[in-house]
Amino acid sequence: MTDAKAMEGQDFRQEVRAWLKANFPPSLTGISGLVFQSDVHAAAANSDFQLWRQRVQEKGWGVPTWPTRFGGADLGEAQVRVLADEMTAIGAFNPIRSFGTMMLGPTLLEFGNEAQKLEHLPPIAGHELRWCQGFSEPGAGSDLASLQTRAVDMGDHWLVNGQKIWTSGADQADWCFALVRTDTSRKQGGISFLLIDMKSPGVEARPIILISGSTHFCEVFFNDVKVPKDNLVGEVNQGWTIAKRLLQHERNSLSEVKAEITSLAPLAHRHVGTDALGRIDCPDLRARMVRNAMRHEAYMATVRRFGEEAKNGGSDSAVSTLKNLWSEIIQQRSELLVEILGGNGLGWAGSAYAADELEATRAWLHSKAFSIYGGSYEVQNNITAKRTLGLPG
Amino acid sequence: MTDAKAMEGQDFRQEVRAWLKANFPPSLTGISGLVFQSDVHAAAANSDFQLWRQRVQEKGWGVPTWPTRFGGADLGEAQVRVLADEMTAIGAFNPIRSFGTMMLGPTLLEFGNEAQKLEHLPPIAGHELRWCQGFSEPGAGSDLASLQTRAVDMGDHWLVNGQKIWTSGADQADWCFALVRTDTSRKQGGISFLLIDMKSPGVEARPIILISGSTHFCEVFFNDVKVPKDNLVGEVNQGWTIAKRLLQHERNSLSEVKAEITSLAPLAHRHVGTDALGRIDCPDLRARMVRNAMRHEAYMATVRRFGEEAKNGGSDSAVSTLKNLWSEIIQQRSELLVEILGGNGLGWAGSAYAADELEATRAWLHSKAFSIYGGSYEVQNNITAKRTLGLPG
Amino acid sequence: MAVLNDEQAMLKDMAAEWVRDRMPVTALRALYDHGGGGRSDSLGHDPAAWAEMAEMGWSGILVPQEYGGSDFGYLGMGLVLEELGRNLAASPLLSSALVAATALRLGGTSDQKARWFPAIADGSAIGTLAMEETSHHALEKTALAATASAGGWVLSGTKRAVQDGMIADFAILSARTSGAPGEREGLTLFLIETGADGLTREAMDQIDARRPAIYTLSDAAVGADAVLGEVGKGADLLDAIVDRANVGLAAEMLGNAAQAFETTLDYLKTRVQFDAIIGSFQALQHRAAQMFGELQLTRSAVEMALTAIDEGDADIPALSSLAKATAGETLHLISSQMVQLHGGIGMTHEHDAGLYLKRARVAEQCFGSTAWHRERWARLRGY
Amino acid sequence: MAVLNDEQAMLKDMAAEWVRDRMPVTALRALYDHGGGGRSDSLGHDPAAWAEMAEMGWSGILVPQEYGGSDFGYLGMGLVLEELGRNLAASPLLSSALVAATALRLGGTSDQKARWFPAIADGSAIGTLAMEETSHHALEKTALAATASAGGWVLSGTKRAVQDGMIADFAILSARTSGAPGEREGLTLFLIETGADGLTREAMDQIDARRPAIYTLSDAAVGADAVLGEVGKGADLLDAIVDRANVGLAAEMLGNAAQAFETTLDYLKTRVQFDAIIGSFQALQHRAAQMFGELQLTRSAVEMALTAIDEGDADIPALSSLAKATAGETLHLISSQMVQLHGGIGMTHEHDAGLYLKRARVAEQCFGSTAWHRERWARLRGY
Repeated sequence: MTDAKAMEGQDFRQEVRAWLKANFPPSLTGISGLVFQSDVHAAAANSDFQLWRQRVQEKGWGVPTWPTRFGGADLGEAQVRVLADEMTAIGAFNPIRSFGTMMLGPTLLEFGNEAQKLEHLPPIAGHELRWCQGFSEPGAGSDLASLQTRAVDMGDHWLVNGQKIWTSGADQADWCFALVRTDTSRKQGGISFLLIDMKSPGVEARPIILISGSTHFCEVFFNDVKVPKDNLVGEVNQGWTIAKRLLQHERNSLSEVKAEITSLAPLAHRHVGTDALGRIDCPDLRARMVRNAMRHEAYMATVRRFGEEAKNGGSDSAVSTLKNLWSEIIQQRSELLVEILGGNGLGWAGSAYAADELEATRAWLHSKAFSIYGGSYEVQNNITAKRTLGLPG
Repeated sequence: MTDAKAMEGQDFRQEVRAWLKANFPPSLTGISGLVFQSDVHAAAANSDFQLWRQRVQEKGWGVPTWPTRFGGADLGEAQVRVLADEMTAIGAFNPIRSFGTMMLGPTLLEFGNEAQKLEHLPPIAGHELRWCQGFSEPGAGSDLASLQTRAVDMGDHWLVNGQKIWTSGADQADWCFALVRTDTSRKQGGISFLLIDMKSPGVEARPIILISGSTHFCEVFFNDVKVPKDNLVGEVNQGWTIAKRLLQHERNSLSEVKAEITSLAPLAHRHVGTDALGRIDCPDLRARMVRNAMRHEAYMATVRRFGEEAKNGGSDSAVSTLKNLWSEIIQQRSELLVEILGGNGLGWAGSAYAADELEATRAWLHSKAFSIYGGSYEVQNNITAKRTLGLPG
Repeated sequence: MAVLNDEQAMLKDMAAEWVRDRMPVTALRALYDHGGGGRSDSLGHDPAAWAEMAEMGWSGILVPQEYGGSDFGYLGMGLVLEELGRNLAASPLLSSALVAATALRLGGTSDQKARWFPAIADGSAIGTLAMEETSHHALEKTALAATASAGGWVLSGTKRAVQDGMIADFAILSARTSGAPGEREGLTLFLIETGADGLTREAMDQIDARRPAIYTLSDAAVGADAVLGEVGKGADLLDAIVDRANVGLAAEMLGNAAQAFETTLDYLKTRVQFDAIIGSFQALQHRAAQMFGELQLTRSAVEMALTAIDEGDADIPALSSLAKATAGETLHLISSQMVQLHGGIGMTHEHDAGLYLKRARVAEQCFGSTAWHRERWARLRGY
Repeated sequence: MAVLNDEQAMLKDMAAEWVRDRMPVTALRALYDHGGGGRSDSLGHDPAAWAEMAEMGWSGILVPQEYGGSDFGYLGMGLVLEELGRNLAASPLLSSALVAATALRLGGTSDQKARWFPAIADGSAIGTLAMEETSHHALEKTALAATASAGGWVLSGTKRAVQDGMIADFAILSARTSGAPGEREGLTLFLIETGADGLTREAMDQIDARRPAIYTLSDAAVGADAVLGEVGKGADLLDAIVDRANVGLAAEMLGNAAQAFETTLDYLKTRVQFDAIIGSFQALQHRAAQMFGELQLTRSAVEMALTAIDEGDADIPALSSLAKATAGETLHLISSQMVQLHGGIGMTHEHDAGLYLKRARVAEQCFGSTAWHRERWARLRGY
């Protein structure tokens, strides 16, 4: 970086710092933005969050790299890093983060036409409309190329029939970006990328009850749904290419989760006890906790390292590797947490269990999805083997 | 079992017990027969062993199920069990056990003609001639069907050319049972089973130095070796069928190893120390030792269970599963033993290390072969998946 | 399978058939509410099914013949528990017919036996063990106080996670008659009826839809004849009971794991992705082979321990911990892989995988976790 | 890879090129005899290669510039060690230029620095650390006695596994000036020349063809100026030296593991069995993917620790143990799989796999085993 550029960076840092100081509501300090992202009611109920979101939106800093005409701030990568650093430093978070900003937005910027961008990007940047992702189908979990949902060209519109599954938040979403089959004679080459208004007649979203009790995921049924021709992104049958790019954004965002490591040791001392040498009083559990925690620490260093390398032009070819390390480490950690709680970690509800115990149990059950969604553990290993390591077949 | 049969069993048990008492040299008590089996010099040097072998040979009890005309004793399965039980009870062992008795013998009994049986079985039963197994080739480790050693029909003899590898004790063997290609147009269907005199002109055995320093395995070269037509076992191109049966015998004998479990705990207490609570003073090492020892105990129970079930007509379909459990548990144990010895477990030779330390190091290096020979870990898993579990492909 | 005699083989076949016909996994599902918790009105089992089990004589397998049982032995009981475990059948068989019956066998007075054995055998009474006070198995941490009184003892304190606690008619309860929490000395076992004055119970809504209970005792009085074994020396007796409880539970876990594996294997043989049956993918084949191997170790460890109990082997403590820990590790692996290999559908409450996963963790933890039993085995074996 | 500055990148490239050209694995093989042991006349390294390394300035990377070094930092040293590790290059770089230099940096007197730093930097003298007395790393077990005398100290006792001990010119040696074995208090570090009267050494024939030594001291006298740091307070200084030694060794192990992995990956891409390139088998693909993941964790842990040392981070002890334990586990896995995936040929002395396996276990054990460092990390992090 030249000195002049560094100076610019310094100036921008001062500006960000001052703005945050003036605008970030202190009541939100240290809260994870995910809380509001995944719970529309919590978001609506918190006036400080509403205020914070509005201020960030006006500044364009929820989607800082987007052009200003789409609701962004047209910042460069270096400035975005400064912004993120400064937010982290004071315990602030991006209140605009959503499926729309993380996945659809970048995709539309790359493949959408100007009209689509103007119609859809500003409401995403303003967090006014919620999007869901209609990719998976009952018969095609990790194998997207087999999808069956049909979109037939009816001249002035597409007629969509079929079923999606594992659609996050579909019951609360305004729009859906979906993969549909527009040519049955080809596999990957017969798929298109369509934007569907969830209020269209014939669309129905039914929540799925997961083993954790969560109803965040839905089945979505399309029965003779009419979709305007303009809602096709890119070319007909170009959907596979677009989806692959979009899934890259998804994988990036999944592996980017940078939660701080909270040591499980104090909890174990409390629940399991301490031996005469000051150790957690269950050697086998302790040994597994230690190994998991060491891997976790090395994993966090890996995320930081990849981040540094990416800033310096490194490749992101190891995203699948990172995701599998992450899911394995976090799933193990969730298991350990429940094991530390012992009998108290096995409750579903009710006064016999403390609230944080019940939360740990649900989180453990939910964690089983980490190695399934966003490309299963097995698919990620296939990708690492073939794409990163160059193994044949 | 009926009462009459049980009585017979009792009578036989008394006979065996009396004979062993009169004939087993007390100096050999508790010694593993493997010592003499794998070291021809040790066997020749021990006069008690020579005596014991001669006595067992005369009795036909080295190959107890074989017909008496081939040097056996024509015993039934129940009697063989009694014999084994009684030997174990007094720390005796079968001094005739060899590649010949365990693998070639049963194969010849099933596929050989009367002349072959009469020629080859008695010297095996008498432990007069040593056999080696010529199956693997440099380009076909676990993939026997790809073997290239050619045997061409020259009218009055076979002309053999090619190379074998991983041939145990070939440099000390008198004969070799080998798989040779007699038809190049078919794969499995073009292989025959041939008995080759190692003293034939054109045969050369070269020991391979393993990472453990062992020279037990050899490369064997066949250069225009003439083999009599009578030395073909079974039909031409039937070799694959015969070899599969023989490998079953090999797998059975590999998974039958019933070494007693010697706890590594006392050694760890000595080398690593003991903490204030009386535990091995290295929690992570201890946790891994405990898990390995528990698996070992469960494995030994599994070997006994399969033995019981086999006696009662159970199938041997899980031999591949057993072999992988065994190799994993024993390899881990070997690693743990070296780890317990610490810096003292890393010597190759010389006075800086104790003899038992050096032995542990060599045994650890040797153990790496357990998951390679007799069908690799990967091949055994394929067999379990397809044959035992019925998975497709 | 262990080599069974004719009667054992017949018992096993009968249990397998009954479980298949009468207790499919949907029977367990009836105990769950729509959202995945236990139904608010649930007893944690199906009384009608329990009555059938008693009718078939299973509740009397460990009751001596003079008290109306069959004294058929722990291996026999293990065979039934394994079959029940296959379909996650919820019943008080383990709590009452194994654990409570064992307590009476090992420590009951003749009066206690005469009163309760016949009722255990015919299923008319359900017994259980009230032992844990903290989140982890640790009998020495017992704080529940038993104070000597004129006519016997007065009990005060709390027990958690009493298995089948809401339906039990009586409990074998550990209490401290001397010493302080943390000491093995000073424990005493009592037989207390759950209807006793001063005993209140609260159901726990557990992930596996069973209904363990919290027992709160406030000056609950029992007679001097309520004691099992020797006053103040209850720890060894309790260990002996828990050893047998663990082997029975391990047999059930073996059944859980075996069925979870077979269900998953069936799925691998039918599910198509990437134009192939997923069971043809080598990575999944090898994982299946590995799980099959772990199942073999588990069956051996469980059957060895069951047999050791029937034979009065001195090594029962170590063999019990070996069985429980081995079953725990295997079930942990297989139940997790059952979810993983079923993919998204395995994550739904509608699918059985989650039910196996939830029951697995409860069983792993009950009567001492896998880690706890590894440590116990290690101490017993001198590590 | 960590983000390097231009000079670091240049150093790394230079090291990579030199190792590739000058130190192929066959260079190590020259230290072995035909049967797999160390050659009887071996020094455990190649003096000519060492001279070249010194010529390139690597031996002075941690020597302050005023003493003729480049003071280039631990990350720089780690880059070179990683490249050397790739081909199992045997040299005293770690022992002398990292460990002995670190001891002088952290505890040396100005006289000691003036005497030895220049010689370390130009390669004319080789230093090492003489610390272990038992089969396991345990500085508190030090029994070697240092008795105060008129002119200084008299040393008696034995040190085992002194790395590069046969070629070292001087050693940093831990001795007990007070207290009893088992105590951390009472240790003192001395700098002793290996030619000193009363010091005899014996080579150890180690599986990795290095030549560590046993040092026997019988009333070996050193001056009062031989002490590093404070008399009786040597434990903390020694820990600090060993922390840095472990990170350097972990960097070398990262190189071992990275190359073992790449060599194995190449084999998977070329070896044909069952009519297919074996690298097309999914079970092997997934194993390769997993090993690649472990390598990522290892690189991160190693580079984080190297950087922490350069930055004087207070967390160096935990980060050092994290690096060593992570590298140890990864190298253990990959070196074992290197043999396994090469099949029979990997079992032969003729193939490189066994050389990586043997070096791996020595490195895993040296300066504290993986298990030892896990425990240390656990204590430091409050487990």
